[in-house]
Amino acid sequence: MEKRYISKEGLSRWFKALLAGGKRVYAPVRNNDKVDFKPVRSLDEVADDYVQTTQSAKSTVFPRAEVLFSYQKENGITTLNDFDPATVPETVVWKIHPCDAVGFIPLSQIFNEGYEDILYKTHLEKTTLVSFSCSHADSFCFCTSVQGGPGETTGSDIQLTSLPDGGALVEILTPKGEALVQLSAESFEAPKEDEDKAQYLADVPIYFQLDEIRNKLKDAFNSDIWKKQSERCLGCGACAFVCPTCACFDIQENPKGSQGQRIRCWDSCGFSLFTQHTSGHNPRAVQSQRWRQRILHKFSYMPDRINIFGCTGCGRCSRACPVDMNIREHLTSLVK
Amino acid sequence: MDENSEFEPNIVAFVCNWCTYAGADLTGTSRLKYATNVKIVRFPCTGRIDFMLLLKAFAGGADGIIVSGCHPNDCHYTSGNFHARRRWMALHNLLELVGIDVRRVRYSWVSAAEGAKWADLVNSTVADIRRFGPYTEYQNVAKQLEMEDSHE
Amino acid sequence: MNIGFYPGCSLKGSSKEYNESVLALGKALDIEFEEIKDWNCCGASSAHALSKELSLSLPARVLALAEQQGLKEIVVPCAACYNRLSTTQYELAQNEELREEIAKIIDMSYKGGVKILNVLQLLQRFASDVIESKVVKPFSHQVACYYGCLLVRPHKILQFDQVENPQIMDLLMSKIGATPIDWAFKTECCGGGFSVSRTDIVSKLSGNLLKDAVDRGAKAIIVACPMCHSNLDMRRPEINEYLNANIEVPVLYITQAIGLALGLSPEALGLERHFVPVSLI
Amino acid sequence: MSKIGVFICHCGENISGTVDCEKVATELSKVEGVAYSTDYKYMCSDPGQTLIKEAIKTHHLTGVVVGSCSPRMHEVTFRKACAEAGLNPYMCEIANLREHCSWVHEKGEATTEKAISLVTMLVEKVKKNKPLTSIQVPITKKALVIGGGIAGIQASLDIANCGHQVILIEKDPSIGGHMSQLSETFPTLDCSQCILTPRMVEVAQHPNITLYTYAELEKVEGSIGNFQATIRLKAKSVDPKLCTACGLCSSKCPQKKIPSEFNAGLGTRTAIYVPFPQAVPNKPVIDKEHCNYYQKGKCQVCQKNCPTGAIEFDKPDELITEAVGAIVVTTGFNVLGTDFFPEYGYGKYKDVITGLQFERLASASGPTLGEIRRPSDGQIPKKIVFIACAGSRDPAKGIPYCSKICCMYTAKHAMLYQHKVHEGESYVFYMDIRAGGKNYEEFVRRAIEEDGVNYVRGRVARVYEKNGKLIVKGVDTLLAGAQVEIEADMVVLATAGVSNQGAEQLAQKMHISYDPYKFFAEAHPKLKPVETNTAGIFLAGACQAPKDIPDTVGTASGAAVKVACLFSQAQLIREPLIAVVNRSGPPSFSTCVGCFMCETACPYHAIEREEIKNRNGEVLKVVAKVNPGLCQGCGTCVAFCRSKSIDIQGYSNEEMYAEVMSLFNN
Amino acid sequence: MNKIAEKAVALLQEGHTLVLGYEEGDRAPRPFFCRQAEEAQHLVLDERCTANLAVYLTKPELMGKGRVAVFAITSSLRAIAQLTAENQLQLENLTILTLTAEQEIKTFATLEEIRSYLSEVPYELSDTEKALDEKLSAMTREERWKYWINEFSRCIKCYACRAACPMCYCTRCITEVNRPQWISPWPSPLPNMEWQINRVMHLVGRCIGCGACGRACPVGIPVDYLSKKMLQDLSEEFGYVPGQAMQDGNALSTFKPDDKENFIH
Repeated sequence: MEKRYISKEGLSRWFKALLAGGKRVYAPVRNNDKVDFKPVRSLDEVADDYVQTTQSAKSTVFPRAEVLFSYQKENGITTLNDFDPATVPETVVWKIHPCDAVGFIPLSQIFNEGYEDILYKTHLEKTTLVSFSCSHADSFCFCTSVQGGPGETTGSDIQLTSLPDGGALVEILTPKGEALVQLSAESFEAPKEDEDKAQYLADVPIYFQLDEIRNKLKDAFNSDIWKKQSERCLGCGACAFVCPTCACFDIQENPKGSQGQRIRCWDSCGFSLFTQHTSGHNPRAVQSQRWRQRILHKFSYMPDRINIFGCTGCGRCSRACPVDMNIREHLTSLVK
Repeated sequence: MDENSEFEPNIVAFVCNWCTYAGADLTGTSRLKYATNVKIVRFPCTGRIDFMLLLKAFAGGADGIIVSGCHPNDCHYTSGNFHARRRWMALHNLLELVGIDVRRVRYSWVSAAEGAKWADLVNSTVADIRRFGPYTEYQNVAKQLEMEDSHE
Repeated sequence: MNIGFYPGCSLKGSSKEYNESVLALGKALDIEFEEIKDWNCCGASSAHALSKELSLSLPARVLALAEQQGLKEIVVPCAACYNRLSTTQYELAQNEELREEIAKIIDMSYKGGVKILNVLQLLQRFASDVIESKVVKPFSHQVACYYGCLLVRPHKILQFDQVENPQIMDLLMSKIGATPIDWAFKTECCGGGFSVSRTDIVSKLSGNLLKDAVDRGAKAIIVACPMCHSNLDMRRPEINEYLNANIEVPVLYITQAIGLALGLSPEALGLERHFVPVSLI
Repeated sequence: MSKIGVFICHCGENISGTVDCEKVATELSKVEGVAYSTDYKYMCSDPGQTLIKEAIKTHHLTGVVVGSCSPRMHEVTFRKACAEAGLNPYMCEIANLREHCSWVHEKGEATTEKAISLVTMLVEKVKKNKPLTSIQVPITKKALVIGGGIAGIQASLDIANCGHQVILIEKDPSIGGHMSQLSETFPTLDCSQCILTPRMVEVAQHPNITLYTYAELEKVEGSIGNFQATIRLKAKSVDPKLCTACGLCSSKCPQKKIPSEFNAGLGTRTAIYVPFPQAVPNKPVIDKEHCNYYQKGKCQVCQKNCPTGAIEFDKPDELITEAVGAIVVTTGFNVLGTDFFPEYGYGKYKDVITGLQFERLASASGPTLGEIRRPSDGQIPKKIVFIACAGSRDPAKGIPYCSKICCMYTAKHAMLYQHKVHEGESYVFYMDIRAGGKNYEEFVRRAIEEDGVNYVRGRVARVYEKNGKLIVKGVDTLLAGAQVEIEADMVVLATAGVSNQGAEQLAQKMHISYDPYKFFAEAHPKLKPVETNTAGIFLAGACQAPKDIPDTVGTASGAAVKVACLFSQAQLIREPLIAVVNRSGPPSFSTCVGCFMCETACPYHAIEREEIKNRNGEVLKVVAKVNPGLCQGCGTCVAFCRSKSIDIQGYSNEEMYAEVMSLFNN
Repeated sequence: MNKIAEKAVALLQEGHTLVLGYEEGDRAPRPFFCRQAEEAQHLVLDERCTANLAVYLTKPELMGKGRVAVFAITSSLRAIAQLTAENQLQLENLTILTLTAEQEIKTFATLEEIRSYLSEVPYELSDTEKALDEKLSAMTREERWKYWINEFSRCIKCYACRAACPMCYCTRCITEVNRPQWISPWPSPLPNMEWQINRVMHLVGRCIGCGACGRACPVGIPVDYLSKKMLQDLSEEFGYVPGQAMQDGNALSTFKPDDKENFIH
């Protein structure tokens, strides 16, 4: 891992270089009181002083809706147009937080477990993650309780730590990252002596021990805590859709006469229809069961099956919840 | 808009079986001529016409829509058209709110005896829509899976 | 209790006694009147025959003034004024354009917030329940309650009493000990505005109703309209000539009759101003 | 996988003249799911229909689209043809290539293109069509007729004579209604009772008619073919089986001063009474309001005097329930509304009377035995004034409509008066003379020309009494609005015809609609004059609006025919194009959430509430259910249902969606 | 112990199995299901409480069979009135309480009481809504279209607006109907708009204007504006006032023969 320093000017020079390279650059953009990742054309579009984007950056590799293939039928002959990797543009995700970057690890595990998902794979390969370490956090953040932290570098290709002078401390973490740096090598200088990024990081308290939670959950399936916790849950999909690791999707048809598309779009285990059978029977008939599924899947099933946790402590679900279902609070209460 | 003078709008008409459909039949038996752009979909009553069908027609590529049924108090089912009128009132207001081009939806009452009125309705609607041009504004958005980023 | 007061021209001239009796009675029943400042003629009996705008503008200004002076209710003793003001009130309420047009003409806007009362409504409101207790000299005569046209017609606009068979005056009179006769001319026309121009018509119309009243034993005619009064009172010679009879039945404003019953002096009620002497006292 | 057959008709030259039918057929053969496509000169002809039938068999078609004339023309024909070939008729749709295409467009590409899409639309729809079977509702072949006036009598007899059972209920002690009160009838001047009473007797004796007098409708449940009517039999206090109608009870009854309804208040009756001599049934009832025993607890004179001991006091009303298949409402009207005109002095002056009262005066069975004598002093009026439109056609007085019968009966009254009082003078104040009807105008002319009735066109301002005379002040608009004053001995008001008391409540009991004046509303003012919006309930007579006798009898027979038609079928067969609420297994049973807004939207009260219970009978859910007998298939509920739980067969969401979207497939 | 808590304890002792109220949350008070007396001290009720608790009353699995008491804020009362009119609530199993302007706990015995109480509290748009209203009505039609499509393009189809709405109690939403698929399930700009148009149309004459949908939207689309604006524009036409539900149907299931038709040619 190489360290560099980049000045304020250097940053904007480098950013221009990224765009000049024809890359699609996603960065946090403000819209009223919400900040979210959008394609940007210049550095000044990028939002400042916010704690967290409403949604994670996962849509850059796992779009909300994507065509798997399209078809048309003429005089009895059907022609199929499969997904074409060439159509996926080189992408840079700028100013992603560590808790977001690390989310790509579980995502990749899910999409590649047993079968390699071409679409996901292509997107990821063509995406470079430039993370910024967190200088501030809020009460919803709990990355430190789930093996992460404000300076966590896992998942990132490059991590920047903003410095008071407007420049940044640069950690080049992967060849992808290196390649990105090469687009404007001259902008990077040697880092100052014993520059320690820790001093610039936000302080995120540890609320619980992850293993405790996991053990607790082993035989919690029939516990009535789920009922209690989920009572006020409205069963919307907000938590799942803003989550960096939620990967549930639905496959839908978009027919138009003798032609059409097959589309993959986001889905949520919070929806009552998610497990509904054609017969009308629903194994997860009530919200408490769906809430249980959400917690168990992230903190028990995933570690059991693909030995990774399904939560990065970004706190988005809690922020997005209309009725304030605070996941950190609920997890803590499990072990209290 | 002159460049649209050649443009042939795609218009769908939602009509009730008892008044307007019969009225259009009369237009035929009276051999009155009108533009070919309008295709009629027959419903038992205007009360049956689902507002979603209007939206779907636009999404599908319609440039204009005609909705027509029995005059007030003439409804074969006594009050279907009254219910429809309320529904349209609300829909009209809402479409206006979200900026859908309501000029492209033409509501009318055409009785079974008003063959000529039907011909006029069709012709004037076609003329209007020709003037407005194709409803690309809507159709483009309909094609998008993701919002194309606008950076003007 | 403070209530707006629109005398109108008649009460300041030909029927002073009406004005006097209204005010006197007001005092006796402690109703405080506040005369509308700078009021003008309502245009009755002629304006509406000449120009619609004029016939509406004149009353509109009066109403606007009342509204400006913060009056919620005004009493209009003259039936003709009452009729014109109410009509204007109605017309303006119906038609916004008209409202604006008139507002331009009178250069004042009227929101329509003033309630218009005729004398009977006033008495019904403030007198009917106290009156009996206050009677000192019961007015124990057979009387013909004569409403005329302007007080009750058009019903669509005035919405006052039963249009063809009004009762309120009869009711008030019986409260002061009088016996209202049952007769057919309650709401017949007296000749109204023709008082000066076509006396012949007046004497015929007024004559017929006067005769019927007398035939049915009326000892007094009770009115609530200056025009009816002057026709029945001032035109008595012509009437008698037409009927070729000598009818001497007096004509009293209801305010005068009640005034008498409440013990007010004939002078205070202006009774001496009548042409036909009021012999009942 | 659907196999659709497409059949394009040339209609001789009518379609092929401007539409390239061959091209339409070939283009359609390319459409997904079309198994067979052809064109032919005359599809509706025998060979044409055979062509379709053959194709259905040989190509195992699952659906058929015929591109021809308007479905309003031949839909039935082609659906029948399909049925004969074993294809469900509702799998056949018609594309309107003639009225909606070839006849309204010039020859050319565009026209053919339109024809192609018109047919394609129906192909897409038919793919989604579901086979439907017509609905069959069992019918109880027994009718309920409510109201025993001439309308009810006529309807009952007609239905009964068709061989069906009839239950006739009448709220009064006798049938006969207003007609029994009339003297002579216009325009023929034949005696009302002479023509009515035989019918009344016929009703009483008819084997198919069950007559309940002094009875009222309590409630109605069910729907066309199967109503449950609960009828209240008011206690008569007289056992009709024992009573011999000797009349002793009435003669002994101490209560003698009760104004007689039959004589419109001009005569009196006793508390135990037979309303009129020709009453059917001719048995007395006790009017509890006026009976000393019921009011004061003692008397019972009638009981003491009754030779057969038929008097039965304190017997409660009886409730019976009858199953009927159809209901005819003939509750008639009323003549009231004298209070509109206080200035006419009705009630104040004895000799100001209503038209109905005059009928009684002129009637041989009336209080004066047919002599015209004024109520006040029994004198024969020398001068009589009739005031027409005393309440009608006058919005200011509450009733804007024309009561229709007044012009005629007023002319009749004047005529009768002139016939009975030769030296008499009669005046009629009128607005217009409305004498539309067979021999009506002639009748009025006769009154004027032969009998010298004075017709004054103008309204009456006031009637007042002066030394024994009624002064009628009015205007004669034909004399330049001159004021006229007539010193009359009697004044007759042609008061407005108004709906019967309780009409509103009755309508609500039966879920039939009524107009602002509480007259019952027809299903269609022109084309369904005796039907109501509630299938199986029919109207006749003056309960719809004031009617004269011929009109009343006409509608009565009309309603009777409707009932007879209904009863002529073994079962009620209805097109299956009606709404249905979806059903599924537990736990949801239906996606309907039971907001029942559809119930309020339905013009036919066809939406019912179904309770879904578990084994222990606990209600799990209440969901909507469509009564197939009542639903007329307008589909208003369908467009209205938020969860799309209610759908209409033949125009289902899927079908209409497919039809519309087919326009935008390429 | 505050008086809300005291009341709750009393209610539970009276045999209520659940008291529905609010407890302190991370940002503002949040819904709280109080089933034991010892939990009662968590209950709060003040102007910070905005969530519409009526949304829970139509969920049998939460309400259970027992008697339920609910501390209702004004908007919840409006919802309760409307839900009752739509046959979704049996008031006899419900105890409805509110905190009056005088900070008194008021218990409602009948729907009529609720309606008359509500008739005292007029409904109107908030200032922020008025601001948005002005902003939008200043726009041209094309600008409005751009504005809304841009807003809806951010929608992620999480259906929080639906979930939070007390009037969206359908067990199968039209978005879950797939024969035909009225509304595409994926979150694309147009289907998103179609969904909102549906939602608002379905709320005509029913929306009680609580704004729950708007508050629930995680991406901050002002969806509540649409239904509230409709409420405003049509209430006079349809004679509908939030909380004063028509007893014989709703704005779209009823009609006036003389409804305005100036938009019909």
